[in-house]
Amino acid sequence: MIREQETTLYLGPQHPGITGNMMVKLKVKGDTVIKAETHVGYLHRAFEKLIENRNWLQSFTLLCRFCVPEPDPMELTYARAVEQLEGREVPERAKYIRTIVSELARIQSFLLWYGGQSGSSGLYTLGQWSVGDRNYILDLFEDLTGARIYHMYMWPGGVRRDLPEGWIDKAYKTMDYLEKRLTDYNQLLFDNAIFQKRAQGVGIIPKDKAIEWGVVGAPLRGTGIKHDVRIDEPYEAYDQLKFVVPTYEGGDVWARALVRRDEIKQSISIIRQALDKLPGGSYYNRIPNPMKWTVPAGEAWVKTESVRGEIGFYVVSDGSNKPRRVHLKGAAYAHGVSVLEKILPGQNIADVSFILNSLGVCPPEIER
Amino acid sequence: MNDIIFKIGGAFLTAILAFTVGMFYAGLRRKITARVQNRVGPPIYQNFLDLLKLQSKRTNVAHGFMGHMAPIWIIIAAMTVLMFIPILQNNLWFENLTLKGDLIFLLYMMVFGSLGMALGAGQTGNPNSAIGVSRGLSQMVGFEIPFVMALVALMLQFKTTSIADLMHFQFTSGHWIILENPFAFLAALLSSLGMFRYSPFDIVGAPAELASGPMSEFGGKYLGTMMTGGAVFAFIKLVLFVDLFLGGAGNNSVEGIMGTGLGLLELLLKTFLFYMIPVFVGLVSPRYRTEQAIQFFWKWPSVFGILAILWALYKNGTLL
Amino acid sequence: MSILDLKGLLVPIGALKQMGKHPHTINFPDEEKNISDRYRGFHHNSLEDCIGCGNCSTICMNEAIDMVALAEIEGGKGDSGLRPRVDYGRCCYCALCVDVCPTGSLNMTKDFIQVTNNPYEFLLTPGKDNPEAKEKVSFKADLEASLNIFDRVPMRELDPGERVKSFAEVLLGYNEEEARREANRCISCGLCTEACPVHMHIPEYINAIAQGKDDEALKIIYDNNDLPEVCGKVCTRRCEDVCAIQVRGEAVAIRWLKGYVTETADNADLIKQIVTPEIREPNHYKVGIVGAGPAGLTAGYYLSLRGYDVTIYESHKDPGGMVMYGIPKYRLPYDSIQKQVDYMVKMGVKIHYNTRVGKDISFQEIYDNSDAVFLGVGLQDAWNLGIEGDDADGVMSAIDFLGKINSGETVEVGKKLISVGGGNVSIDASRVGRRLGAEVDQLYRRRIKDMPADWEEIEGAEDEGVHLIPQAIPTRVIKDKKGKVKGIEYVKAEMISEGGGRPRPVPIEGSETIIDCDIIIAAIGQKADYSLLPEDIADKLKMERGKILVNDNRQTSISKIFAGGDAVKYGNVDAISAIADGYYATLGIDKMLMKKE
Amino acid sequence: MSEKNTIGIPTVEEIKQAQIDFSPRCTAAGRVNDKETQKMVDYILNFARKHSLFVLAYGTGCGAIEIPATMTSRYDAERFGIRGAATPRQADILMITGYLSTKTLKRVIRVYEQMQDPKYVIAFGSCTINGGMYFDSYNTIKALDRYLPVDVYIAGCMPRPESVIRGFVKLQELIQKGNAGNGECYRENLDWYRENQQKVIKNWDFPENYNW
Amino acid sequence: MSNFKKETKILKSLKDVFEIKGSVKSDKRISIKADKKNVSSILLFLKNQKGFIHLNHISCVDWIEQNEFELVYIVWNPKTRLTVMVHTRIKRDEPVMENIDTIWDQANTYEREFREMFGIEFPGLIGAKEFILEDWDNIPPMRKDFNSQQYAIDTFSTRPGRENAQNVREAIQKRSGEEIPDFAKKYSRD
Repeated sequence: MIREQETTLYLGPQHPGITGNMMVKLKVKGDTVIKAETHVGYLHRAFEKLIENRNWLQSFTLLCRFCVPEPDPMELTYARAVEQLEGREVPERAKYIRTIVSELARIQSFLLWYGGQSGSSGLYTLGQWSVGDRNYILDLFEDLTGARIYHMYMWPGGVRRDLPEGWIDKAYKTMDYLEKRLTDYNQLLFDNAIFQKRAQGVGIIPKDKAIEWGVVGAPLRGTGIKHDVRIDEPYEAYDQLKFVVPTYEGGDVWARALVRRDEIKQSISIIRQALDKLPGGSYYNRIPNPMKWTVPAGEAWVKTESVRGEIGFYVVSDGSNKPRRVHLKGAAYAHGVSVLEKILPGQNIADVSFILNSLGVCPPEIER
Repeated sequence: MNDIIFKIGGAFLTAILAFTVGMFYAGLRRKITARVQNRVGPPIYQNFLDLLKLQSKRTNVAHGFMGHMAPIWIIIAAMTVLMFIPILQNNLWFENLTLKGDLIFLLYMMVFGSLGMALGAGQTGNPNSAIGVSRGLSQMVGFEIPFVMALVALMLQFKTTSIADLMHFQFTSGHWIILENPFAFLAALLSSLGMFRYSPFDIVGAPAELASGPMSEFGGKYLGTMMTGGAVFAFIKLVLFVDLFLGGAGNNSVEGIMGTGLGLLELLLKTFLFYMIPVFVGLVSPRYRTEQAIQFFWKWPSVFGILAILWALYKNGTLL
Repeated sequence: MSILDLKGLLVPIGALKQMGKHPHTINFPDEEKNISDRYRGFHHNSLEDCIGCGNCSTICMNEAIDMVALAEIEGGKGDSGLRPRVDYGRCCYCALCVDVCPTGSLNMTKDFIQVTNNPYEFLLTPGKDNPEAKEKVSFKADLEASLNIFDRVPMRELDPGERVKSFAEVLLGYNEEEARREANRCISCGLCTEACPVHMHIPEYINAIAQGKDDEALKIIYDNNDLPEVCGKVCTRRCEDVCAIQVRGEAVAIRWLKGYVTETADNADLIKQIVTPEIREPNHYKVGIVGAGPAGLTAGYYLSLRGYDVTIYESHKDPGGMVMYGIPKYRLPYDSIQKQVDYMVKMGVKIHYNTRVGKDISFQEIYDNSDAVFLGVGLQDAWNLGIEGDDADGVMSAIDFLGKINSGETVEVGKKLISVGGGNVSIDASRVGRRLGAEVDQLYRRRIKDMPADWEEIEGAEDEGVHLIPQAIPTRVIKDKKGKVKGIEYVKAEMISEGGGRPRPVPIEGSETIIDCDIIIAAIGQKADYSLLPEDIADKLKMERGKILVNDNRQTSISKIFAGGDAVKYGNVDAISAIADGYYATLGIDKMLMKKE
Repeated sequence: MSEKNTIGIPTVEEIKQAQIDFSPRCTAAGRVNDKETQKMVDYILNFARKHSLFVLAYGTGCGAIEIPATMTSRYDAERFGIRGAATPRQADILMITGYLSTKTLKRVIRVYEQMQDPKYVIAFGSCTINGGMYFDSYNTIKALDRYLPVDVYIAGCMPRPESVIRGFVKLQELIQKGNAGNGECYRENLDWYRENQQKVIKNWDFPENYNW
Repeated sequence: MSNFKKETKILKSLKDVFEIKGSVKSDKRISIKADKKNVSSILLFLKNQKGFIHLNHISCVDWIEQNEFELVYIVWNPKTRLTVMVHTRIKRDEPVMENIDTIWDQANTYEREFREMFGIEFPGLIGAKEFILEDWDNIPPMRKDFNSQQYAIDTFSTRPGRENAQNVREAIQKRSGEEIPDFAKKYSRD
């Protein structure tokens, strides 16, 4: 373009276009990125170190803070890992409630993503709508779990409290409302010629390299590869519910956006099915006194499909009342560093924030 | 002597009017935006408070001489341009400086403000500002071409380079230029989207990309002054479009202060309606990339511009 | 995109129709949204219900909860007097504290707004600083979802039909897995230690059991209780009455856990090996102890650990006193006491059996030869019924009855046995009667729920077929011509509460009933026998209602004489109090004699 | 405090003194102009200041997740004249949304010093008050007022949008009274703050002067 | 185990080629223990021959009691959906591990993290030395012998005002006059 000399541009940590608190150091020639480097650590709280001082139950309150926009998959994965180590059974009702909660979490996170994806391209109206409507999901969470963001609800053995009275009706109503609103969103975003123009052909992840690069979740399905932990290794009640995993070819921001658009619909359908089929019975298989609760020695590697893709917890127990090691593999761990550094060169700087949002880079997941 | 008093008084009044209307429109825009976004939004006078607050900042950091100069440059440019825009037709107060060739003069002067900003931003050393300036200049190259084409079409069609003459023509003939040369209007309208720098053409200050671009390092008084300049410029653009295409304002036969009032009312109505076009477009559009924006301007607006010139030539008989 | 994607340009414009809609903005703070009924906001603590166990403070991984003393809270048994204070500069609103609260006093409320420019204002004592929040309690300490295990691990016991056939132990004891599970229920607050007369280190040994370290647990137990197996079987466990879990559930089975631990070492050598007590150099002080009951044995054991030369004089042929003779063997087998006494003897306690002080050896002699004397004589004589005909043949005190049974003598119980009283001893007598093949009726003045006996004992008695007749006041023993018991007459009573005190049984006129029976066992209290004391000493010894007065060190009015056990007016009448007396008398003697030097 | 159980426990006065020693500067500084004639002007300026608050778009911690909710349609903070600012030069409010890792603290100090007076700091959530749930983490600071002057603290983890808005309202009250905005105070006590900051930030590579 | 046919097959083929110990843990999970020098060839074998093209995770556990670090490589086969976990132990005293970022690029991120958090060296590893921490001058923080709480107390200041807190156990103990012997104290509630 006009100035063809190389400059270094720091995208973040204080920058409206960055997701969370991280930094992408860009070498820029004109408007084109020639080299990108991710710098993280601004949100490093040393969770995995702190867990050394906390017992199995206390860790659970800490772990949901790994990634702020979606604490529930973290809780769920940790709970499942501990259950696997202990061989603890989860009541059927708890499985359904967990499924509902994780899908609600998926929807709320996607609504936030709508805001991020459109906001990073300057379409603030959609963000105002979707993030505003996200509050209705958070209201559901509040009724169910007692908190808006950090629910701390799915703990080893089941869930913490049963569904409150009238919650199921409220959930149905919210789903109906959201479905109506989704058409509005899609008209504004996906039918928008300018958005199509912006999103198509940007930030392409090659299909043949995607798995090897460690791409997971919507970005992987955006390349046309159908992998989803909910199908590969079904957990909770997913094997009893009908749903489709959407895939789109292309591997660009547009394909990823379409995948997410379809997934939100699938989530609504899963929630409806789960609410229909919700079994009765107990919701919580009581754990022993938390201060003296020991978990048999062993290791567990448990995966869950979070909003941004597959996350896993590697949990090691040495038989004491504290975990030996709880190591999170977040979806953003590969996305935010190696994948980002590979696909950013050659892109326009206008698209950096756009791509960051479409990959769902969540820095606290990288540095923890 | 009276003439001079009217001129000077008129200049003051124009300045105040431009500032007030510009700021109110910005507030109105925020309110409308809020309503489209399903929310209440700030009070309509919010921008005045913002400005007052910015001006009352206790510290103001500037980066070098141009850092000081840029806002002043902008406000000077705005005022200068304002003085050459006839606000109301046939009105002693709001006629302002009219001279032959002011259309061409305006074309130059309107770039002048951006230039000051560019120089000021360049001195801050912030890479975001630098990139923002380069984007701004690129975009300007984009929208100026169809805009100039539209103006040239008008000049050719009506054989004049004076805004006052164009207004006079519309007044006397009763035909607005929007109908006389619709292609010129379309070209100018589309390039006006770029001039207002709302979505999809807010690429200069794009927050998610460049923080706020050239403005990154300006705060306090400097930012406040720039806001004032921006508000005045917005008014200028609106009035210019109304003057050129929508028949101007003040075309009434009522005498005295009432006439002026009615004229102003007409002006407000027309400018507001015209203003809603970029606002609404901005509300529903994501941002273009720089090269996409330029492509856009060089595509349809430019086609309309060429058509406008051809139309003008056809109209005044040169073509055939 | 084609050259002009009209749809793509026009469809988004449809978004503008939202302008006509009413905004869904909540006009906070003018208009407030409903906060859900389960919201986790600031805490509220019901100060009256809270017992200050501090479990909330322990579970809090953020160290946000402090226990502080409040001016308005007076502690007591089962209440530490401390109340939680939350630092909202630490709290993460996880509500684990709510879920572990054993009493359910700590809840979270719908209040969540605190905004200030002073960072020191974020310390809040729930309940004290926000009494009005009681109305807004939202996240409740749900009984169902609580993290406390309110149900006790059930104790396996003999089938009632089997029980009455022999004197075999009824309670089978926990096995290892059950003990770990039960020990895991403990929240280690330590409220129980205060209720325990000897202040055993209960949370510590339960924690040791929970961690699978039974040896350590035993060592901790022996720190101030030398008869843990006795306690593990027959303690009145006042600790369990104040257990934090007991507020809303069943108390941790502290006694049974203790019983479990002591069984890990099943002979005296093993105990010695595990406990490996530290014995101090002999200090050549001599202490004489009268009575080898729990108090005497305890004092003997701890004094000898401290290097004293201890001699115990016991009138019976076996050690243990009332524990040995007053408690039936299905509750406390003979080996249990013998094993522990063997261990004590190994640790250097000298016991002279069959030596009645005042007869075989004079008290004055012991008094003169020793640097300190400990009196652990207990209550040997029973009160008799005090009604017409209570001198009949076949009317017996429970002490005599049990003592005879335990020492192997036979007692002819006939077909029908009537036991009078509501305490453990009375129940014991009833149950022993059942084991001897008699039908048993038990008369008690008040209601069953007023019975001072342990509920398990009452249940056990009922299971075994003891017929409880509550609200029955014996009025007359009917004798036959030979002076032998033929029956007993009683009146029914109704409970009348006066002035808010404990309801008093008042006889109902004309409700006299007569039951035929062959033997009547009275268990309505005991008294001491001080005939062993020489007169000058007996005069100097301050007494009250037949019991010796002592200070905190169990020192009597004669500085050289210490006393403990049932005969002392200090604390309750039970084995653990006696052990406590022995233990604290040891400390007192130690303090007195060491000071002299 | 009753007499019982007080052995070895500090008294209320001792605790108060410790608190004063801990963060003695810039807590609710009064910046009211004492000239009578200035009062009206102050009133108007403060009115403008309190109704026009530009919030720096910097999500330093997890509290940032409730900022979108606060700023968007359901709670709409723009009603109070609160809007985002992309760069520190334009911003009035620095929101410390939760924990600050030492690495971020360095950037936050830089950002704060770039802001123009009067500038306000709002501290979100438990973490900024006393370390919150990361009280034993080696990488997060515990008490924000040791490093930056704070105007308003909001309790919560995370503070709900209602709390956040209440925080803004509180800040507005303080501004109207002239009790907010500690930029000058920070500069006057720069040495004290620098000392604390340098204790945490090992490799100190800031420019010498305060406002560059 | 007849249920785990696929799993056993993979395990057998691995055992044929390498000297490893291993077992089928559960459905779709194969756990193997290998010597440190074999790890990269095992991973390469799994990736190129057996279709385990997705590197799920690399984890590191500090077994300070055995003076060892355990590195766990978790790889996944998208076709058969099997997971292989490759464990290896390295000495804590000389923490050097082979660099595998030539096999998977994203391993680079893990290795940079472990270099920083555990102090494990990966010869030939590129990338800035500082990844997450900044100006760290203590022992690598994720090592078990680093005491985070102590460091936090030393470095950061805790807000005063809570010093009048009491321990329930101690308060009761003081009131009742109980003396807890030292050997019992470790079982007391903290």
